[in-house]
Amino acid sequence: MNEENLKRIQNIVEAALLAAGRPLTVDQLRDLFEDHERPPRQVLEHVLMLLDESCMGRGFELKKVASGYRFQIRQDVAPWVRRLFEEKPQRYSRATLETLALIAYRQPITRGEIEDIRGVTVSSNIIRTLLEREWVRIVGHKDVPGRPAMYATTRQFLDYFNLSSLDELPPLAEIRDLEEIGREIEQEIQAEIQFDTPDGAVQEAADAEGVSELSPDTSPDANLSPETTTFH
Amino acid sequence: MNEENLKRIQNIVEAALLAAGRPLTVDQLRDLFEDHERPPRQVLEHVLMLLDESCMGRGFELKKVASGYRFQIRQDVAPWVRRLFEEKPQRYSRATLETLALIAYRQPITRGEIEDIRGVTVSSNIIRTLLEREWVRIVGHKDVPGRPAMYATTRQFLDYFNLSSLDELPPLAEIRDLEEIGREIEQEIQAEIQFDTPDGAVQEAADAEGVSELSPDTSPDANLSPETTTFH
Amino acid sequence: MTESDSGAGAVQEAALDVTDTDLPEAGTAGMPSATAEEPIAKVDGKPFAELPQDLYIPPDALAVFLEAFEGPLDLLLYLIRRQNMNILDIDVSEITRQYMEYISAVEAMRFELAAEYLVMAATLAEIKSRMLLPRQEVEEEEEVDPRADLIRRLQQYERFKKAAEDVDALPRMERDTFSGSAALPELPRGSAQPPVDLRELLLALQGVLQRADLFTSHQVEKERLSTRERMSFILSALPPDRFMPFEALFTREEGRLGVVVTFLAMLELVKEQLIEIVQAEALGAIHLRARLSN
Repeated sequence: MNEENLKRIQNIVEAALLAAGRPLTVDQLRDLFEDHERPPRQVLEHVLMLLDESCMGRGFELKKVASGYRFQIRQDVAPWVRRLFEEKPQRYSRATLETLALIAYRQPITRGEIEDIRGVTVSSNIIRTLLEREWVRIVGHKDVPGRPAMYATTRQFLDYFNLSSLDELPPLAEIRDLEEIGREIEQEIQAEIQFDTPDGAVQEAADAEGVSELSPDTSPDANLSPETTTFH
Repeated sequence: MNEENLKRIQNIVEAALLAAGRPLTVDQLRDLFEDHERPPRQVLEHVLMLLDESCMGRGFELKKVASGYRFQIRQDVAPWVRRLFEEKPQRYSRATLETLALIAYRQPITRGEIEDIRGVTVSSNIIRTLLEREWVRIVGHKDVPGRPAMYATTRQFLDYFNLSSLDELPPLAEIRDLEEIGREIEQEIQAEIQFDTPDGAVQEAADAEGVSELSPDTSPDANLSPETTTFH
Repeated sequence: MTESDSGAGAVQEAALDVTDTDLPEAGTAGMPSATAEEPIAKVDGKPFAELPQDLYIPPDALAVFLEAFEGPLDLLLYLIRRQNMNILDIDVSEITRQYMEYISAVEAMRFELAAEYLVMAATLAEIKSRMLLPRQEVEEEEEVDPRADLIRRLQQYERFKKAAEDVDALPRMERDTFSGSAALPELPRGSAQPPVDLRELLLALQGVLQRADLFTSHQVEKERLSTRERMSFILSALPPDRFMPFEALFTREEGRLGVVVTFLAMLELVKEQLIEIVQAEALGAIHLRARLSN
């Protein structure tokens, strides 16, 4: 094993540990190489030692934990790094929520099946976010080409939403009704308001004025919720 | 700022970038420090340069993208690292890429304008995919009948494609019109005639003209080559 | 097929492939008579068989062919490139002839043709006829090359076609590079996670339902979620590549309702071909196995 080769293996291992975001075992690291180029265990262990040395005096270190090796922020800089996470968490995107809802209602489900229903692709990030949050897990791989993972919700998911079982979620049919009921209520309220005004024409004029007043103010892409558009 | 202090700041910045897992701006990095210890911008920029150097020959690099700085895996080790992930990198259809390119180079642009250039209708799925990936967003509505949405690219788009600004997009091919071609041919013929004359002065003039003729050839969109380095 | 980067090239290859072997059959028996007649009329009296080979598209390839092009401009560019023509100096009548051949072939095969292709056909025909007009007639106006607008559009489209390839070639996250991260030493996490309200989740679901008509299936409406939950549980409980005794999945504590739910879940899993149930001999023990890995 020459110097150059060793350096290459070291770079690949380093990159993999940084990209994985989870601990990797020596075997998992060896699996990154094709058969003909796969370094022996001792070489890989030697490379890990070199990597450990290369982190001397830097902000991170190589750590061996139960499930393998990982890079970890050094304790002495942690107080500063911690401030990164003090800010308010961002909200999940609509795509993430839709994906989560579909996993809850249609589990066990593959990513492809989610994409079929949603009509758009589901990015790996979304799945990763949900897996990291431990709201979904992989329960197996479907016996079709590509052997895609099948996702299901977890105990933690139920706990977070205060459910003792999935049955406590409203059935799909009710969700549709929810929407219909919402529309009906809105129509009723609208009817009532128009009923209240003595002169229908005046009310219409006022409505029209209200709309034209609103439009320059409101951002063009702001999807106005029914509450804001209808009455104010 | 002494050596030791600088090293400490460097380690904090390095650790923060690795912990964040997303790009951080110089300001966000400065915010990690308490008021009394906060390094000035120049110091922080210097530290980033040192960090960049410290990654020389390793498996990862410091990269400046639109939303700030991030550590990322070097391209030459990506083929091995990719094996960590079950899913293959997503491929995008030509229709999607052409739509994305038009939005990137011609923003703000409406769907109708995209269709005019591509000569075909743009499916809603394509737009939805791009919106959902947060590569494009609606920046307003054009003041023409129908008030069509105008699309533009986002910071996430630049981040994803390793760009720090739109200037770094590969230059667009030039467009030449028939008249221009006609003029060029004429000038070439003229130059040839002048070449035939024995008088050197005339030849020089023709050369000078030749140089200025060349400049319109280089595309005006080509501000920066795509290979621009991280720091300049 | 639209996923293909070099769709046009691929089709050309495919077309050549089939042409080499199947041409005689496809040309005579394989194609409806309408196709055989139409091109003849277009090619200044030349018989159909003398069409340039790479122009001939076997019937099977036509559907693929249509998908491979991003519209009439893309098709035109392909034709122009194949003739080694310069966009700025197109031979309109030649390109029009080839374009029409493609269009009529597609039409003869009764494949649905996007309207844009027909509009382009009309445009080409118009340009061709204007180019045939004597020059004097347009002298009044500024003398404009009738091809000018088409050339402008072709150039415009070509530059963005190229730009799309350039964008695709840019080093991209999750393909050419990955962002690097390291773990934190025991830091209290959790508070950094976005809060989600159940209502939000349901509203999101409603959004999907509006788009995908899940309600068309009655079975979905009646289905109890506990069954799906139990399906996930069974899948994760089954050891990989090994059989598990049927009874092991039932627990006494759950009572009758639990047994029913588990049983329904098993049936659903069998129906969706996710597990198989095996009984080696009559009245023997029943075993379950996942039809999946890991």
